[in-house]
Amino acid sequence: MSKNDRQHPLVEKMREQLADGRCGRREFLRNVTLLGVAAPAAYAMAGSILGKSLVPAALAQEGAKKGGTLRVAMQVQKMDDPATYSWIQMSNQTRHVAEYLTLTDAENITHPLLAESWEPNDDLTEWTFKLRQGVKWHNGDDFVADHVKWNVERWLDPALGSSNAGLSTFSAMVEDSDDTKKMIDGAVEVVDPHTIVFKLSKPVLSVPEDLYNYPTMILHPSFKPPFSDNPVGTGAYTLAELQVGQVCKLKRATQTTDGKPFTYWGDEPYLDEIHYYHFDADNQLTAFASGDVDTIYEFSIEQLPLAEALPGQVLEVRTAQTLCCRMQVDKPPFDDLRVRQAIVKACDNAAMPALVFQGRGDIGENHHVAPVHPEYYQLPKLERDVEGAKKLLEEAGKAGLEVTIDIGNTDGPWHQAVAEIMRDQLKDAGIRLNINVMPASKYWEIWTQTPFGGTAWTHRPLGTQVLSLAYRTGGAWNESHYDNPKFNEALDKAEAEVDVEKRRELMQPVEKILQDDAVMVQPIWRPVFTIINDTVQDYVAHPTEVHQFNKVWLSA
Amino acid sequence: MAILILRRLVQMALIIVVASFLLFLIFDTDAFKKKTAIAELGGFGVSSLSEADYQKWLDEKGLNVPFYQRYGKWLGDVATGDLGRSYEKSTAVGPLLLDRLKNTGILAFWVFALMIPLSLVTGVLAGMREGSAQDRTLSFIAVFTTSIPEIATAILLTVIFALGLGWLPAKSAMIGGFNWRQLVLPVLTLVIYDFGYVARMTRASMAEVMTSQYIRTAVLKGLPFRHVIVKHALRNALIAPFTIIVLQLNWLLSGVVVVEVFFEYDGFGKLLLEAALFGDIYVVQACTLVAVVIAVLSQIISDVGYTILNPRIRFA
Amino acid sequence: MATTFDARPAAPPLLDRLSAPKAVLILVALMWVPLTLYVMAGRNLGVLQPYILLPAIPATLILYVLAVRAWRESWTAVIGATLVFFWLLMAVSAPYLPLLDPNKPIAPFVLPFSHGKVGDTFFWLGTDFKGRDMLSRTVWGCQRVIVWGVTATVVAYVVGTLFGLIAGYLSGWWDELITFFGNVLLSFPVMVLFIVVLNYLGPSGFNIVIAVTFASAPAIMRIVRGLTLDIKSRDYVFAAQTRGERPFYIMIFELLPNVRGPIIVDACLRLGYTTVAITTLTFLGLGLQPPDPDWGLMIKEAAKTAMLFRFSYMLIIPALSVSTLILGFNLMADGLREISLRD
Amino acid sequence: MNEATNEPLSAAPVSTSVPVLECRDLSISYFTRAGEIPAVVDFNLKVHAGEAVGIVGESGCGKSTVALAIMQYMGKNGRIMAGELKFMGRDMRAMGEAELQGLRGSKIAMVYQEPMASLNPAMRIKDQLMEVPLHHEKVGEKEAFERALAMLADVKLPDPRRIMEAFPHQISGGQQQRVVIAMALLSNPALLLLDEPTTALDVTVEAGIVDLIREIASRFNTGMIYISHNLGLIRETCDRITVMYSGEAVEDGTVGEVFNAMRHPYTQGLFRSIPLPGADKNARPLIPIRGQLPLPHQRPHGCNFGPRCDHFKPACDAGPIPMRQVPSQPDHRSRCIRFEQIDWNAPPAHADTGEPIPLGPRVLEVDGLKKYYEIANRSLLAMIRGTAVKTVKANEKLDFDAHEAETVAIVGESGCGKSTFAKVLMGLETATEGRAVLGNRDIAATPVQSRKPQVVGHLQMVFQNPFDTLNPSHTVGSQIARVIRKFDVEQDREKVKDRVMQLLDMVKLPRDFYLRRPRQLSGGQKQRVGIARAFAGNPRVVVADEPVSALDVSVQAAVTQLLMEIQRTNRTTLLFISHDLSLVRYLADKVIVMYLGHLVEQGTTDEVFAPPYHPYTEALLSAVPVADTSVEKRRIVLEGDIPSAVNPPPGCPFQTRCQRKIGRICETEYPPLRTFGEGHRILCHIAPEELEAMPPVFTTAEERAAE
Repeated sequence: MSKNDRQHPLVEKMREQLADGRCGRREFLRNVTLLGVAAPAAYAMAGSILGKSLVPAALAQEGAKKGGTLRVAMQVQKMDDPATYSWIQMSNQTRHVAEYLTLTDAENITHPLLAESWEPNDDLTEWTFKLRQGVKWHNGDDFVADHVKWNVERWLDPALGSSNAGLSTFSAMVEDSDDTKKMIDGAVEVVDPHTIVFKLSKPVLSVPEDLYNYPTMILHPSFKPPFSDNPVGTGAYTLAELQVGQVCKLKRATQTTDGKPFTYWGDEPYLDEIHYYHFDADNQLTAFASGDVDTIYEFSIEQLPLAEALPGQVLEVRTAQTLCCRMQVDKPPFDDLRVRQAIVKACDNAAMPALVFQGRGDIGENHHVAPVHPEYYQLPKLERDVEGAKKLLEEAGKAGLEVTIDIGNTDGPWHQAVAEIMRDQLKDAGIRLNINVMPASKYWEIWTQTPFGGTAWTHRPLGTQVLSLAYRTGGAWNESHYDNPKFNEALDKAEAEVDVEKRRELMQPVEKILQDDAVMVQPIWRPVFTIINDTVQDYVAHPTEVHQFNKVWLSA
Repeated sequence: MAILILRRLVQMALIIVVASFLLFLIFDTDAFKKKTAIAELGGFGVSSLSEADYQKWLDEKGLNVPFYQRYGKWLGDVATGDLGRSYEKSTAVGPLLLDRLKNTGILAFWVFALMIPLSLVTGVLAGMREGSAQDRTLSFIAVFTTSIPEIATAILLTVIFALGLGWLPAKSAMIGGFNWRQLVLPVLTLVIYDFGYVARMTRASMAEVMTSQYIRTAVLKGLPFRHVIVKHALRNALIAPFTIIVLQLNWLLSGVVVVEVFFEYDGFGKLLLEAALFGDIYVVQACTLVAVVIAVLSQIISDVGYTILNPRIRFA
Repeated sequence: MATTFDARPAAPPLLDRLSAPKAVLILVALMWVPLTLYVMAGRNLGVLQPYILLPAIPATLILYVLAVRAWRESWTAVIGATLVFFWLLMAVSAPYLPLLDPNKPIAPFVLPFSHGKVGDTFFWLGTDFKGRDMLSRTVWGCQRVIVWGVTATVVAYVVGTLFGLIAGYLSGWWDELITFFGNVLLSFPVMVLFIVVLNYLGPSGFNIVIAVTFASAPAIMRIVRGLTLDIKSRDYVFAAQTRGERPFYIMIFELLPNVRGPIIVDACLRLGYTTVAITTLTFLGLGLQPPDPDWGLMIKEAAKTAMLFRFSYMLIIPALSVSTLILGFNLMADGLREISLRD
Repeated sequence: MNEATNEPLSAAPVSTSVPVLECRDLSISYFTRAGEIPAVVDFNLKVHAGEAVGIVGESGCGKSTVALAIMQYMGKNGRIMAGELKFMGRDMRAMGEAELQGLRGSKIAMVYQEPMASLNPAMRIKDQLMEVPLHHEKVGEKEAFERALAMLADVKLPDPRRIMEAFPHQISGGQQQRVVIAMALLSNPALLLLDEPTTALDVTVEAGIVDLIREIASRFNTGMIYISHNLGLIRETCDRITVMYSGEAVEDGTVGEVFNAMRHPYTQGLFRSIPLPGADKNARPLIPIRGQLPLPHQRPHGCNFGPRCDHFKPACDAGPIPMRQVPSQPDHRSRCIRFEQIDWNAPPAHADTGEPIPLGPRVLEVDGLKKYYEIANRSLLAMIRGTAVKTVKANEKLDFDAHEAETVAIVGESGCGKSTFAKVLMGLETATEGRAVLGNRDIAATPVQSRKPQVVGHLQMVFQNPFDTLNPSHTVGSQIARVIRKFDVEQDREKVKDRVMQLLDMVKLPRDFYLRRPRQLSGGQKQRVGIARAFAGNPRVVVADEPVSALDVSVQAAVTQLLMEIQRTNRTTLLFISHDLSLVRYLADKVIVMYLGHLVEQGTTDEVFAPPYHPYTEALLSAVPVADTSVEKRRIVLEGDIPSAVNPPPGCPFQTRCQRKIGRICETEYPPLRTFGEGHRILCHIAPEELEAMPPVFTTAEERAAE
């Protein structure tokens, strides 16, 4: 694996930081792997520096047994085009059939997968990926660099509408020409069948992360949607049955589509089959309780007491998943900064976790960078300032303000609970908050339009990833219509910095600008929960709730 | 008789045409189509749902064709047995619906198998001696059970038998294949709710017959009470419940929705609700079609049955 | 021999005067209008909001006394009325009862009849998964069910009766047309109709009214049509016809008052059905929307958190509440029928 | 009640044998929410084998309760409180359910008022008949069948085999009643109870049933109890009679004794309030009994009839009145303490005999009026044959006229088209052909909506059913006021109210009825309001459709009298639709007889009631039960039932039942309308001479003496 003859210059620097204690173990691991050091090597590196063995849990498998079927309760959705997937659940159904170039694990460390290794140039604008050799498609073809190129070109085709195009990596591969975005010629260069180079128009740090974004599965060029009709991937499993809304069954791939023996390129997984059974979010835990399944996609915080009372092991993961009660900065009354600031000041984020998440989760700081992010810079704690809020309102001439927030409970009823607590808190500052609750599907119709709405944001491994998606001018999902050149500039700088220490420093202005502009009330970083029964072994819950079952096994 | 059935069938066809036309009209509104598009393209996909994308989606689904043409085509397809494709589940509606109907059919079979004898016996026993303690007790039980909404019955049964005593599974997803134990609670819920209604109707019918003059004639002929009940009263008293029981088929299509959703039983009702919430036009259309056909068929059965059971009409 | 017949002490004349149709109508209006306004207009009432329900409390109590008095011959009706009026009283007096805020999270998962882990609040019925007081939510929860249920039923009746009268009295093409459309609607299973209508219009109280009207009016139309066909051949209708009255006059003044009796019994039953429907729809996510407390909503929310015997109170309390209300309506209908049969 | 006050029954003459049934001091009560309601008090009755006892009385007098008590079938709230009930000397009250079961239907059988309702609609006739021998005599199926078949022949049912296989609704009302009678006779009972067995039937059908009952009595030696409100029927069927009033027997005796020398004021009142065939309205007006029957829990102290009695004296309400034997008539008893004092032959005190009033100009002229209906036949066969639409001829060519202040009676049985004619006249239907001229306007083809308010006001109607005639939801006053305003008699609020009050006075109702609702009124009172409403618009023609047929006899008289009085004063033309020929003879000036939509005879009352008759008129007259022992009538019993108007016979409409059918001509050709005298017309093939040679149906004692 560690065949790369040249180490990125930053790796050495990171080693120094780790040795000095300026950088934590996790950050070290994350950053050196980002820089192309293979994970085992990185662990070994860290172990040698810190003087103890740091073997990740995922690797410590003793007495693992082969065989069995893992039954999972999850919404079973259709599998049309992985590039346009909009639900993690869809990608989970596909994840063991088709694979990514990289793999980000539960600790936010990105490992090689179909890419054996990678290497950026010094200014992070050119990334060279060495692809794994000997990887076979389920139809018997060999996996080559041209396939990757085909995929990237496809993602960048505006006609496809893939959300991948909005990722930093890929948005740095397009140019505007005649009002349409077009891929820059030569942005993807196939050097040889197993080497591919991405040439970016600006420095991007998160290329390996972006390549594990859930719609970036590498498909065979023969692909035609729906995927479920012709499920050709490189994974250890193949799709045996799909009934949307009922069941999705994956079976170990042993044969190619034309009947020849198929061998998975990696270690042989333990499970014979993976079955996803359709259960609504509300019913997954009860399905688990009745013993119908071995594990579930997730359960909500309301169900925690129920889960704790059940036999089995509750798995909790800190994440960067959050609720963003964002205000559209170009719509009255939120076009007035003082109004936004008043609302933010009147809210008490610190009180939230106890009220809505039974004391779990991290307090949000209204800048959309989570403590689990490597580049998180700790700003001074937010203080609630009711008087200040009142004053601001008076200045703005908006005393007795009445605003309405749209809540879709897209991530569970706790959204509504948050809104209700906000209502109580805002009342103290003389602001009247009306809560307009609507079904999730309705909310997704209006989430980019509502002036004031509570939107759920999923976990992304790096803080900058969301910021550039949601707050940069013209960002694909800029729901707040936030438009601040200073912020864009600061963010660019941070994104160009590989050094985590330096980047953290660079994040300070980014966070500060966003926080001061009071674009959102972001009350909490929620944990995610799932549960496994006693037979499930080596199950690692992932912050983005993606399923990585290649190492999971079942005891009798 | 033949003309009656023929008239009914013509009426059914007309109703189906009108009903499906109305549904098409509703589903053809822009708001609805957009909603479906969004639901289908998924939550986060909305951001990229530009007008052009929407048009493309319409194109892809063939929804930009004027709706009367689509309606005509749909009618033609239905006539040839093609019910269209589900947007949400990307499969043909026909087999999907058939599978779910089979599941609901199993449920319905057991509901009827339990409910009919139970309610008829209760109703007859209560109506036989109107006003007696026996009548009052049975009547109260019947009112009581019909008064508890299915959702409440489902809850109580689940709490007692699944959560409390642990005898039965709480959910009926049947993911490990058919399991009769999972069928018990949904069937019980429906039976408990419906039995009271039919029993009350039977009781009313029985009570009315018992006060009729021909029963007096029979008693005053010196016939034993048993004989009066069995030979004179039942025949007349069961005509009305028969039609009511057949019409319960129609009711059941409504009743199963909440039960199937609560117990996660994959049947017709759950399919319908999911499809409606998703905006899965062809599934809703097909479900409605089936529902209307079942409703009208049960109407025909009940009419024909009534005619056969009631000599006053049969030999009119 | 028959002296016991009048042996009962004479009722106070006040109650007699209140039993007059006009007085009862006024009392019903006093109870109903504020409650409806309170639930439908809510905050828009402004300063009136805290006071508007005050006159409804005595009106409800008096109506209860009158109902018990009028129906004392039927135990069934009295029990039914007691249940219904209990919830009516809860609905009108909820703002004035010493209850905790039904929407305020205090301490989650507190079992009934116990104190929370923090503070010394005693929870009679415990708290739900968000830590909101179950007692308070149960009491407040009846407001919307009752108001929307009754409104929907009344609207359905107005529409159904109108069409029934027209179809039954005018016959001919009117009848054919109305009956056909009635049949079209009737051949949709109720829940299918609800789902389609509410899904199209979106979930809200007003749309429930529309959905219930679509679902119930055809059945009501049939009943009224049948009654009309029967009454139409009565001599007093002939008498009106032979003096050249217009069809509209005959429908409103000759027929309508006489179809009233059977309709009231049916209306009580249908109130029960509508309550079931609203609760069920809310449970399915098509009915009333959060955050305000509602029984169906409480069931819906608790259904995924209370699947443990220990927590089942969260499900059982709203389930029993709605059952008692519906039982009340059904018993009232039974009792009224019993009374009408005796006369 | 005090037993000692009763006369010992040993005084009874007749046989020394054990009576089939004996009721002694029987008291029956019902228990309701309002407490105990005594339905029958202190009732005595004896029936011997082969004897027919009639129980007569108005509705609510307890006669049906007695019947059901004898059957020991009182429902769960009825109970025999005291007294003895002996069947063949055995105490029935002491019998268990099983023993009763053995008696019912075998030793005691019953025939009911409504044959249709009394037969199980879902069972074939044979099954219902065969049950009786199968259960009581444990015979085999075959024998049971044979016996049922034989019995059907015995009750003169045509084609018994077909009837055996039929369901009840497939045979006519008269046939149904014969089946019920057959069922009762199957086990050769010792006692037969007949509870108003002919009330639901048409008069000509009734006559047949009455004949049958008489035959049974003589043939089977059965003891019979015949319950009826009709004195005429009792006279024709019974040997003895018990008159009941308000839960008590007030008089009993042989038919001759009671009919000729009644000794109770109520019995006398009853007789005076029914029209007798010989009487007309001007010579012998009906005398109603004043007041109303008291409700069971509102009975007066002492004599129940006291408040309504013309001979009431203070002693009458002192205490319970015993049954006492009439001197020298050992079998005749009366519950009146003053019967010795009363002069039973004195003419009625307030019998105002009126002058015949002169007729005015012609008001209504009906000329060739036809009304055809089209009915759709929805059977597949009819559709294939193209006979899907059938024409029903409800009225075929009616011709007559009516003058001011004249009473024209339209007579006929069910299905004769008299109600259709009324509807056409009122404008609820339009005529298919012909004219109906009111004043100088032809209204036959004008529906009521298109008529001018005055025309509508000039033509009003009194309806048959008192329970239907008023809208139960409105007050009496508002219903009358509506008419006044509608016909623009008055518009001013006060004046309208005054007019309503006047009308209430006119129909002899208290003014405080203004605010009453119909359910607080008795049947007779409702009919009075109906009359007031009809006369509110000062009509020129009033159509009265059987206005008194649903009322009790005593009330009938009052309402009839009232109607005529108002007609006289207002000089209104009255079209009186009725099936009751005695009533018609009593009040009509002109009579029109209809059969199956055809006008078969018309003429003045005297002309129609005397020969020459149309054969149908003759049969109708003969079918009238006569309560006058001095009158003798020729018995003519028609065969079969009235054909359906949908399927009328060819030729003469009456040919299927005609007792004087002359041959094939009747079946093929429509008969000519023959005219006798000035306006007496008869639709018949029979030669005029033969018709004129018919003997009269009724002959009084004097006439017989004169011969």
